[in-house]
Amino acid sequence: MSDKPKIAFYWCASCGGCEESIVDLAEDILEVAQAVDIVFWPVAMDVKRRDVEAMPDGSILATMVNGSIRTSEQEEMAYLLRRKSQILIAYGSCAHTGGVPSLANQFSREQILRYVYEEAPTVVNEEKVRPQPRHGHNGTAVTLPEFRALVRSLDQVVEVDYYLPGCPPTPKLLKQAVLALLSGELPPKGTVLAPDTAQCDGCPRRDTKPTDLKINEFKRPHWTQIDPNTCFLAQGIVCMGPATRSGCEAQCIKGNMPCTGCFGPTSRVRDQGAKILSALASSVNAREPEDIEKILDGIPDPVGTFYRYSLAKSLLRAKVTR
Amino acid sequence: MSEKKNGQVRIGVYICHCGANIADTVDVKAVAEYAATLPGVVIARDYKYMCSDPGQELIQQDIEEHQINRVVVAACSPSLHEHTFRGAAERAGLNPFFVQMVNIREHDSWVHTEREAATVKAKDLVRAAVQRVYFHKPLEKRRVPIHPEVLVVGGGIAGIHAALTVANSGKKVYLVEREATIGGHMAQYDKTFPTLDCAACILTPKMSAVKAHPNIVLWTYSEVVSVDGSVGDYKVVVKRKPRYIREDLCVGCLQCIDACVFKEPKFDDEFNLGLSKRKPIYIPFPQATPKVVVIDPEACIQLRTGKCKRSCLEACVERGAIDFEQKETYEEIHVGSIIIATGFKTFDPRRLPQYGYGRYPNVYTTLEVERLVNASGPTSGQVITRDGRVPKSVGIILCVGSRDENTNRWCSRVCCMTSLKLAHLIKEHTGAEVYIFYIDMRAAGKGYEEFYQRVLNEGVHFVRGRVAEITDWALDPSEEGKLVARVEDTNTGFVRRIPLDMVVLAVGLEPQFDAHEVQRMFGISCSLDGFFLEKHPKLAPAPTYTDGIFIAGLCHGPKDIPDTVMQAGYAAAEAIALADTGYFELEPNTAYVVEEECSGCKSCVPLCPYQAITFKEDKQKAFINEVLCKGCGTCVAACPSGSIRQNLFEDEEIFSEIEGVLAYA
Amino acid sequence: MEEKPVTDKLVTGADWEPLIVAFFCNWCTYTAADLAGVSRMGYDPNVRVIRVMCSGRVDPQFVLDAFAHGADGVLIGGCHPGDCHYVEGNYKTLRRYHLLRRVLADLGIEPERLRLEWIAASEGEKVAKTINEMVEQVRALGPLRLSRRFREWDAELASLEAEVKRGEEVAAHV
Amino acid sequence: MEPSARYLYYPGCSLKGTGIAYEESLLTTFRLLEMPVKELPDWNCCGATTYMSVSETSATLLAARNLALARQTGSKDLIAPCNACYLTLRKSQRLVADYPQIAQETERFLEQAGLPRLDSVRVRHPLEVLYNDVGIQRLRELTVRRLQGVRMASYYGCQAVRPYGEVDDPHEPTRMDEILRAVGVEVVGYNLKTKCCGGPLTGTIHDVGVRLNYILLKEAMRLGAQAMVTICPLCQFNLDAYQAEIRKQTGEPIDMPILYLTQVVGWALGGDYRELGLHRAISGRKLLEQWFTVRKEAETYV
Repeated sequence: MSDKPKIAFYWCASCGGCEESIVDLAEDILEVAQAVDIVFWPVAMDVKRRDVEAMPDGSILATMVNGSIRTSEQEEMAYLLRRKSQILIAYGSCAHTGGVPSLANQFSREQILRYVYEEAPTVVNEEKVRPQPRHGHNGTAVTLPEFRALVRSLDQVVEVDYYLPGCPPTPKLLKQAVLALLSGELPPKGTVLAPDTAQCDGCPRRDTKPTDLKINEFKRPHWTQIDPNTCFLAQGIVCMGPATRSGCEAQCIKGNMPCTGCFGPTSRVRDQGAKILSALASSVNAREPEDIEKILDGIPDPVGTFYRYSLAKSLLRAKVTR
Repeated sequence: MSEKKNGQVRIGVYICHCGANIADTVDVKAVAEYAATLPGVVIARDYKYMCSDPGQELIQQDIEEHQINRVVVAACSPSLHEHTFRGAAERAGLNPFFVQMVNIREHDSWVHTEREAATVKAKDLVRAAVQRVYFHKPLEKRRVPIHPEVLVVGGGIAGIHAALTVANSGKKVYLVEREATIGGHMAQYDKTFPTLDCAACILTPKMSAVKAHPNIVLWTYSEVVSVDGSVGDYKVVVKRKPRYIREDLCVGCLQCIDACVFKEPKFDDEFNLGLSKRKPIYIPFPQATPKVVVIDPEACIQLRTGKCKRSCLEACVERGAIDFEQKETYEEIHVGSIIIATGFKTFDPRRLPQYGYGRYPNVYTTLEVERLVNASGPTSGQVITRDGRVPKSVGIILCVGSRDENTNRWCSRVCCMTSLKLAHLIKEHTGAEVYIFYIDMRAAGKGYEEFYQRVLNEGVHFVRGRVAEITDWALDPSEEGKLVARVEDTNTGFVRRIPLDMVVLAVGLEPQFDAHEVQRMFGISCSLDGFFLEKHPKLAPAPTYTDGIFIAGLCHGPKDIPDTVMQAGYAAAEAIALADTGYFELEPNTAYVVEEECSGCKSCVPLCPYQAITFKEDKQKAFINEVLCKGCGTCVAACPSGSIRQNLFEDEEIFSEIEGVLAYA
Repeated sequence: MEEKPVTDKLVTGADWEPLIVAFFCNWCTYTAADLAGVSRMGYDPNVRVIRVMCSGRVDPQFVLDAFAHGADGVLIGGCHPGDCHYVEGNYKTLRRYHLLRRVLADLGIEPERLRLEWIAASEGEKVAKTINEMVEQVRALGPLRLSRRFREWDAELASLEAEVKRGEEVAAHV
Repeated sequence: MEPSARYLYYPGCSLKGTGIAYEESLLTTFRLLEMPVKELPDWNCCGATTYMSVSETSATLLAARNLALARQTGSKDLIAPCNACYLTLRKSQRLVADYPQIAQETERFLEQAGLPRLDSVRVRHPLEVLYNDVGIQRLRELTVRRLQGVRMASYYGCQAVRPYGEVDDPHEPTRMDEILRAVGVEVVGYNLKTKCCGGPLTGTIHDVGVRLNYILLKEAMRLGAQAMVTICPLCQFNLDAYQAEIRKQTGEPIDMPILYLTQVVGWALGGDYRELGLHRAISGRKLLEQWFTVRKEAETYV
């Protein structure tokens, strides 16, 4: 094996988009491959867990783990890769803040299993069979990973050194990160490898946001003819931009869709949802409780709207009584 | 943690016994012992009186000898002694904003009785403060300059006295009065208790002095309509209502009144409470100041219909002071401080139908009787009932609308003495039998009790009992044609029926009808009774919670003339002291934007009620003007990227406080 | 300061007492609480007051942080509408409060655990009444104590960590 | 279970005895208003003023049983026409609300009796139901005949407005006057609306009781009233029953009809003489017949 620095990729509870984003490096991936040895990447290479276990501790320079942690297997892999890597990077929203999978923290394990294996309209399962963690069959025990009580971000399971935010992270951020790794010029541990200002910084529509914004109504994007040049909030459409870290190059905005918050909060904020809530509610143009409520009815699912990618890392982490 | 930023943190914790006030309920020793175990705490002490000189010296010594650089004092409310302990720290060379107070008296020992629970609470609060003070930063106090001019709102005796006092110190005063003349309620009184000197005789010289004073700008028939700014520079807009008379030209000859097309006065005279009539063009009373007539637009034919002979114009043809085209005008002034002396209104006795006011013509209020006994009043001082009789028996009912769960709970303070005075005057004028129905006689004041004795000796009947009702239903012939007071005489234990020719209701005193709007406009508070709230009930009874705004007279609560004058002088002294100091020190609790963190989302800009936040187009960042910021922190809470901070209330400071009180949860 | 003080009184379910964090504005409600003290109006000792200049400073993060760290209820006290010392900070609080209650409800926290009350400087009695009422209400709702739930959730991780360690040791021997 | 009527009705003892005319006229009036009332099943004595003064707790238990029965029916409003019943029921609700000990005792009692907890039953007085639920305007519209030129004095008695003032203003009650005017009656400004009728004194210290009656009647006469209108069976009885005795004692020619408010209103709405119990009067029978017997020519249709 060469003495090029070793890099690994792994996925946990995620959609696979992060894996694709690595491929999105396009030609640059060759440059990366030139500079490093990819020692573990289940989606692309046939390397087994026991192969990783066999590597000396700390022998991998950096591992990028995407996806949130839901099962005991993912936890085990997280522990394993943590031990084998000098640097562990949470790659993408799910690993960073829980991501969309962590919206499942609004439901109990029982609710989820019941729905998926019994109640979903496409399911036929009269015996109500559910997968069990252990099952004896012909004298051998077959095991499945344990389904945990809640979804966690990577850093809620193991110590994480850096974060690459986004759903998925942009090729530009990935490339920057790899270059930094190789050059060894790394920021302090715990840093999110993206700018520490909010989306509006650099938003092409910023000029159209009034300085005296008053929200009279919240509109839903799919029911609205959206002006492609005006600030979404000025149009009454919830945009997570003000509470979301920048660095995504305003891709959604350019596609005429409001920011939904995948880059997570800035370093000064502990709870992204609470912050956008505070900013938006403050500008609601009503004084009487009834009128306020009427305007707020325009956000039918505040948790899904404000915590779309960050419920696991929010202060409350999950629905309390599930 | 932030050790680098703040150096080695060395916290001193001081638990005050406050004599027995705290120590009786909170185990102060245990709290101090506990505090000593907290991270960062170098010294924890308890002491009998932390606010005393030796107490403060204790802190100073520890700062000097033990290099304490954070101070937590668990004692009373920070509103009382925060400045004391900050001062102590400052004297020892520590930045005063490294001090954090914990309120274990008002919020703990005085409201709880269970020693264990109170001690646990004290520990929680101390721990929160220790965790919080860790993050404190050195801050500079802010100084704002004080505009030397003073606004006095209300031209009753309180406003008059305050205005004269400030003006005599050489400062310019604006005196704004809603009515057409200054004088207020005192001008309506006949004699004053207990000396019986005539109210007008002592008041009118002061009114003239106001008019003549070179430092006083007097605006009558005017109202403050908006107040902006803060201590040192209040921007005030005053609406000057049209009186349809050019004040600079009118000399008060009153010939226009004679000339009015209304030959007889036809409209209720407000000054005499409707007991006499006036014309559409009138002067409130002979000594009105300024002595300028005024036209009632509701009554004047010219102003109502535009079709009048306008004989008044002819009478004033030479001076040309009458101006039907006059419109309201607005004056904008800048003042450093404001004295509010907007007075009171009397209780409307129609709210107590059992006393028949408004139903029986011979039921009066004390204020009406003041006018009746006044030599220049509607009856030239003759006490005659509305049906034209000289009363042979008069009953004065005390506490009408006062000391009553159903109306107002407070004692109006002046009604006992007013009633004694009126009893004396009525007896003097008519020789009638006078009954005073009372619950308690309250004659506390210089010469008051002596006056009570005098009226007792004059043969006034005192019946102790709350009158149940005034009725005109006669039980027997002796009551025919009279009003009857039904009352349980609690001294004798009998229910009595006392026939009377005239009933006088000693109505209580209430906040002005628009006190709430005034309170909001000036940004001050009201107490539960609706009167304006003072900063401290004992030690600061004229300042308010809003710096640079003082209250005087009955807008603050019922009081008699001497107390009113004293409070007005006190308010004036505060205003003068403020102006002479020339500056005012503000808490450095302003908010600021960290420029490199701001994304320019503009969420904060519309939230500031003081327009302190602007959006800098060149930098595409928000900016907070520290001079305009009042430190509420609303923008800080709203900043979606956490880029606005508030001095003294940083996010980390509050989070650590929250987590401090919940450490055991 | 990373180390939390060791608990000397671990409250168990049986002797659970509601713990309420209150954010009081300096000008109205904090002053009213002082007045309640001066007037010796007794009330339940279950509340810990945190002073802010204006209820408008109460960041929804503070409320969530209090719940996350174990508060069973959160009380916000501000000036009456129209009486705000800072003109209208309390209206902003009101709006946030309404939206926050919706979020709390969706996350399974009874909205009654968060209360917003307008208490003027003169209303010491109302401070006592509100606190007692709230303590009663939270008592009826039962403990929330998310801090403890979080510890339970994290226990699931701790057990695995131990197991993984054991597994690895075994593997190392083989 | 049958659908619950909007209004339940608690007669108390009087309305089944001396005050039966009140019951008759009340039921007739509410029938004509198309607001049927249902009698509370299995009701018991209200305890009256007397029991309240012996033991507030025990008196509250008596009342609580009635209130719990009412709650069981599902009705929200319980009409108590007798002033004593009204006040006793209302007072016991207040006692339960204000005194934890009484509340506990009541709860314990109701539990033993297998009755539901007290909750949300409103105790109503017919006067205030007519005023608030029906309304002056509607009474005016529903009036089909008017009493021409008859002057009446409205009289409340002591218990309807005191101490709570929920039926009308305790110092200056006016609602009954407004109702009477609405149905076409001329009202005198009677000053003694809430003075004592003598109450039980007519049976104990008889002379004093009768003298109190006399004061009321005499003042009504002096003001030119031809009849008095009451809302309490005891007031009505006292004022009605002792006029002959007063005539004998004072020689004054008093013979004045003492009506129930529901008789006057019921008649204006079209009720007839007997169903309103007008035939049960003791005093002023001639006048009553003259006014209320329906003769075509005397009736003015509105």
